[in-house]
Amino acid sequence: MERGIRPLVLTWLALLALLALSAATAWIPLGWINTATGLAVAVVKALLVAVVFMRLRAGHPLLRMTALAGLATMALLFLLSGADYATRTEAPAPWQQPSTVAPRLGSR
Amino acid sequence: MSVPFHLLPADGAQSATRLDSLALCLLLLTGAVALILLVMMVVFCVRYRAASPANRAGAREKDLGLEVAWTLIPLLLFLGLYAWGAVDYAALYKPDPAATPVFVVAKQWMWKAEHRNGRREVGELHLPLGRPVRLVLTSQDVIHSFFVPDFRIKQDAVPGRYTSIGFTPSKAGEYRLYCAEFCGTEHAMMTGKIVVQPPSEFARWLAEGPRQPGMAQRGFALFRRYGCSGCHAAGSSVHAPDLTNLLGRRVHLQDGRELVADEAYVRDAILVPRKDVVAGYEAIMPSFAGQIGEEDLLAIIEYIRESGHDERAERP
Amino acid sequence: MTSAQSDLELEEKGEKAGASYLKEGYTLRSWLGTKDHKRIAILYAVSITLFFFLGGVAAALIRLELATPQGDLVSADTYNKLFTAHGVIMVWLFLIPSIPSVLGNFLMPLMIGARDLAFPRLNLASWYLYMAGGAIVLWSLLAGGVDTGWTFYTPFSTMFSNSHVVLCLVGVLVVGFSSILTGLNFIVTVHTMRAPGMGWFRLPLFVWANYATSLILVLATPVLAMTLILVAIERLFQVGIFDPALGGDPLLFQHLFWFYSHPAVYIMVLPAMGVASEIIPCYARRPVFGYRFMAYAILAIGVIGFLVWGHHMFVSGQSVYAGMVFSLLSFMVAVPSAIKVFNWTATLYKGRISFGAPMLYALGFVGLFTVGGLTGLFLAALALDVHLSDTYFVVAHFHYIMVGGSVMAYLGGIHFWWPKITGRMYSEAWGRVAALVIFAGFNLTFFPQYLLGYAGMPRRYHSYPEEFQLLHVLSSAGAVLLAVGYLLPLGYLGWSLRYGRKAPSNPWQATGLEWQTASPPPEHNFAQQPVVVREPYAYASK
Amino acid sequence: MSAMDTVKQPHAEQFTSRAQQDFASTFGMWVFIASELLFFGPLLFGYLYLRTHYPEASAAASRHTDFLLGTVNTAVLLTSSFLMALAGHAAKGGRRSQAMKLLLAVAALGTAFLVIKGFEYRSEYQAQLFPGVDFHPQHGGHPQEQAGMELFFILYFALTGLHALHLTIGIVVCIVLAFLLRRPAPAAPSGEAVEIAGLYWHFVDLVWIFLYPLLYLVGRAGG
Ligand code: HEA
Ligand code: HEA
Ligand code: HEC
Ligand code: CUA
Ligand SMILES: [Cu+2]
Repeated sequence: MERGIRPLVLTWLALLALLALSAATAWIPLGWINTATGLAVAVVKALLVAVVFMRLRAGHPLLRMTALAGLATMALLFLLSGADYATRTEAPAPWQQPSTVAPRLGSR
Repeated sequence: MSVPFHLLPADGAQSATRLDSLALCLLLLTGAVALILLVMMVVFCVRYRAASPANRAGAREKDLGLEVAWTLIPLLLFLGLYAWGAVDYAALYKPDPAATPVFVVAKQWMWKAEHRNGRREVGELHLPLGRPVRLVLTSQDVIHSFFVPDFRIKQDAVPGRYTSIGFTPSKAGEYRLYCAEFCGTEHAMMTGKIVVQPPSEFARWLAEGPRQPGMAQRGFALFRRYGCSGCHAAGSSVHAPDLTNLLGRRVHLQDGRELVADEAYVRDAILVPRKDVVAGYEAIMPSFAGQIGEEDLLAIIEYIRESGHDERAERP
Repeated sequence: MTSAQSDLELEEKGEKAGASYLKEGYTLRSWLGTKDHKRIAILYAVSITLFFFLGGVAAALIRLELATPQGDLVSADTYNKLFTAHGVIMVWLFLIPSIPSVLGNFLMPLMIGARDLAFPRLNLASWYLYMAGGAIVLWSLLAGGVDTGWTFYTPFSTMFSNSHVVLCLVGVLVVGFSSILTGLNFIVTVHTMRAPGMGWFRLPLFVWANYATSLILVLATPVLAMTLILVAIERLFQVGIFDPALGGDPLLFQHLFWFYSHPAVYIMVLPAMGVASEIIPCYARRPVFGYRFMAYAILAIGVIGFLVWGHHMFVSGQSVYAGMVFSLLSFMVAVPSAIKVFNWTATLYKGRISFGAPMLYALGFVGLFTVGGLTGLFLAALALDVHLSDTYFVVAHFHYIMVGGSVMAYLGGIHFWWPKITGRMYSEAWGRVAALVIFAGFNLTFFPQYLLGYAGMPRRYHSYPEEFQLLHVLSSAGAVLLAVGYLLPLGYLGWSLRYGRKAPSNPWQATGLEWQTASPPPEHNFAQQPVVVREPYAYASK
Repeated sequence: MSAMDTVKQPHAEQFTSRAQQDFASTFGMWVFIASELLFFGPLLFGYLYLRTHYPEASAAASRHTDFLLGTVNTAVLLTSSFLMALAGHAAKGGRRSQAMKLLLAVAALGTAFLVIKGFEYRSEYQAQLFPGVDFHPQHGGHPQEQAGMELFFILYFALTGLHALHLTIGIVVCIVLAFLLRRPAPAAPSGEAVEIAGLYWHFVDLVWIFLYPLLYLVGRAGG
């Protein structure tokens, strides 16, 4: 195997192994930990793809900063909107009876 | 005919005065800053106009000390303003146990209100002078906003949930009520009148008018009709908690949480019973979501509240 | 080197560099198919001017209706459609693309010494997207209009409005993609195509401002796009995550909408700050005071601007704690704005100030932005916003910044770079008169609205109680003056195109790279690759 | 970024060197990817809203998705990404015909993914899982739970649909690139172009990597 290809092949194998791992753990009843492991595995997989396939490790630092900027902005959306949901005492009113929602056909 | 004209809204509620002082303070501060800036700009523009022979020696391109100063000083002032605004804001939303709840339901394009004894009104709201009031708002269709400039309060009425805001009317009289969130064609016509009366007059007003069964009374009837009493009545064979005196009581939940039962909790208990299961009971209570209308729900809650206030209240 | 001397040299170089970009071709095709950033800027200039006057006509009708308390001129429905059209056109079709797409497009490559933007074809594509989006929005208006307000709040927009919401959304969406592509182009250009010697801290502040704006365009606009798609889905198929009747949450929409739309207000003001930072040093003959602080402040506004969107939701039923966080952050974002205002003022100190039309516009911008910004503090103070939210106080606040601030700065920029763009000098006297008329008309229109708002006049009202009439009449009168003020430049700038004096390459003795090439510049901007050896704003007040 | 003219290759006239152009293009693609990421933001935040407000309903709904096909598809996509990386590697090394074949293989895997996804959509439609069109899952609970399930499926279709749209674009890009690679040397796309297309492809893969646990694995273990 050519030297440049080795890391690519290894990454691919690792990705498939991680896929098997997350598919398998999903069937073990662990409560919220299921979602957490699923996401953790996804993060590892994503890092592998980004770092090896997308050459982030070898690439210019600017590229890493760009990727981070995207992630950071997303994190802001989740954090601050989440802060509202986490601290809101929502008093749900009864659901609207379907009859109060007049059927509309959208824009003509 | 003289054109009515006021520059400032009247002070119709206790919080209004506080709020005006915040506004005044901000006005003075920002006014002073704006004025200083304006004066400096004008002075510089005149003194250093191209034709002026003024001395320009020693002009600097930067001055770290100065710049840090005019970064930090506004920052500190801002923190103060922030704190003031935040404290007053929190006060509007802190539930006051002594406050009289008034239920307001908005719909395109009118305001409906219901008092605790069941007296209802449309497009008007009567309130007692000097008593803390807590509005509980919801909407049947789109978002509306309950706005009384003379009280300096505004709160959106959001469909699907309750929002609330508290205040204390401080002056008898009539005030304008507006809808402040755009809600469709007649948004501008969705106005109303707030009538603040001395408590005795208000009590008289409450008592007269179209007599409907009191809210709690109606709630009691509904409590039977929806079959709640089947499980929750004292003599029921189903193992379900006693609801007497529930509001304000500390409740222990199955998952270990502990909370104080308020309206929100009771609503949840009725609509999404599986969300907060009471410790020691099975989650067998069916959800009544989509079955109990929103006014009925308020009535049932009122009934549960009353049953606590008054032990003589009819017990199922 | 002294500027006079360099002028001469450069004049010659410019001649050698070839014909001006305006003479590249005269056919319609040579314009509509151009990849030259300067020509694309002209395309944008023409189209946004069109949209500005369209939005202005809607504003004129609004003011006319509000001259009397009764809703007598137009029906309530029409009124609602008018202010929606006004808001949508002014925000998405005029102000967001105004400075970045016109002046930014024209000047960014010139200012950093590049031959063009990094992706010229993409640049043209974004103009086409912009026009397509604009056309769709116009179509939705012609088909009968939209009555949701520019904010498209759910569930009104998804379930209750009977107007052409989806069409309008699609138009805004398409314009959004145009913004994203423009932003992407600017970011890549600034990072990769600076001339030798053009370090980050030698960039003109205008470039910094457009760079920060581009970050917002690229990172915030897609959120709006997806949100609008979700609204369209909900409206068309009656399924979705915003309507409580379907199990959704209307506040979710508000969060997502303002996640874009608050940063968007900085899209509208940052480039204006950039323009002011070019004009003021030039007319004060002084380097801009505290250059580095100014650059950092621009970035800070761009970044902190992402954290404050919840201040539009203080009375919406958002959690009280979230409200407090957003309020605190809103005050924080005012700090870098304060730095900018103070530094502009300090730039005047010990200058050698002359008052050409661009300078009048720039000073107007600083003053009106300050007033608008300071009243933003009233809105950010939680308890006060409970009273002021959704009243004319808010309307006055944002018009002070967007019209008094950004539009003033845009006009200032147009005057300042007019010689560079067109190769002609405009009439200085007329320019000054227009600036003063606009300033006066503007204040007369919008200052009364602060009073109206504090007195309790809600916004988006088609009719109102009589006690507000006096102030409304003042405001409407101001709008007439303002309209005259906006029509003036159309006249004398148009006139100068044909009869104006020929412009030298550097009529204001300014220091930016863009002044070192011919007016108007040749196709690829510079005869030879410029090398930067000076700090920015190397003015000496001699 | 200038004066790095190591390789004398033609470059577009706005640039001063090929290296500058290549870097600008790569960087441009990354900025685009960052922007694309935010495009998914509202949907993902909507998903968080769903999971926190309707935990059981979303688990119940997730159990209605096709675990097997979803997993197979993930493997298909991961493999396609691997081949894409190989293609970029080959193109950079100047092995153009190899790169061309790999690109076609990537496109084929992408198409396979879409076909499988199509089957999934069909059976979901038949199982009355399509929101808005008589949504009626089997073993759906009480009305409120049904509403939560419907929300889940809105997000499911929106997320996977958006992903499929991106994938389709990616497939077209691969095929076009493969064709262009057949042209003789100077006119053919550079290795960098293949790598840049690869960035896009990998991004589409990245999105799926997260969609897989979020949409297919929730609540598998019980409920
Ligand atoms: C270009 C547009 C623009 C800009 C730059 C801003 C800037 C700011 N805005 Fe504004 N805003 C809008 C456009 C803009 N806004 C629009 C369009 C709306 C309404 C949307 C709608 O509902 O339709 C709105 C609404 C709006 C609201 C919601 C009102 C409501 O609906 O309830 C709030 C609340 O906090 C707010 C606050 C602020 C603040 C704190 C700033 C700050 O960034 C301002 C900072 C600047 C300064 C503060 C001035 C300079 C500083 C000094 C001179 C310092 C010295 C001062 C002291 C020491 C006191 N804005
Ligand atoms: C860049 C943004 C921008 C700009 C430039 C303007 C410009 C103007 N706006 Fe606008 N405005 C908004 C953005 C903007 N606005 C937004 C976002 C809203 C909120 C919408 C919503 O609630 O959804 C709003 C809402 C809004 C309202 C509140 C409506 C309501 O809540 O009921 C009003 C009312 O006075 C108003 C007035 C004006 C006026 C008088 C101008 C003037 O500056 C315009 C001057 C220009 C002209 C007048 C055109 C030129 C002249 C002619 C074409 C000749 C004919 C004219 C006459 C005969 C008078 N605007
Ligand atoms: C099938 C029997 C049943 C019916 C019918 C029923 N409930 Fe319940 N309810 C229960 C049980 C069991 C619990 C305790 C477990 C839980 O919290 O879910 C409960 C809990 C509650 C609580 C929370 C009590 C606490 O102490 O915190 C409230 C409030 C309540 N029910 C109100 C109602 C109302 C109002 C109705 C009628 C509209 C109703 N219930 C109908 C069985 C029932
Ligand atoms: Cu109700 Cu506006
Ligand atoms: Cu804002």
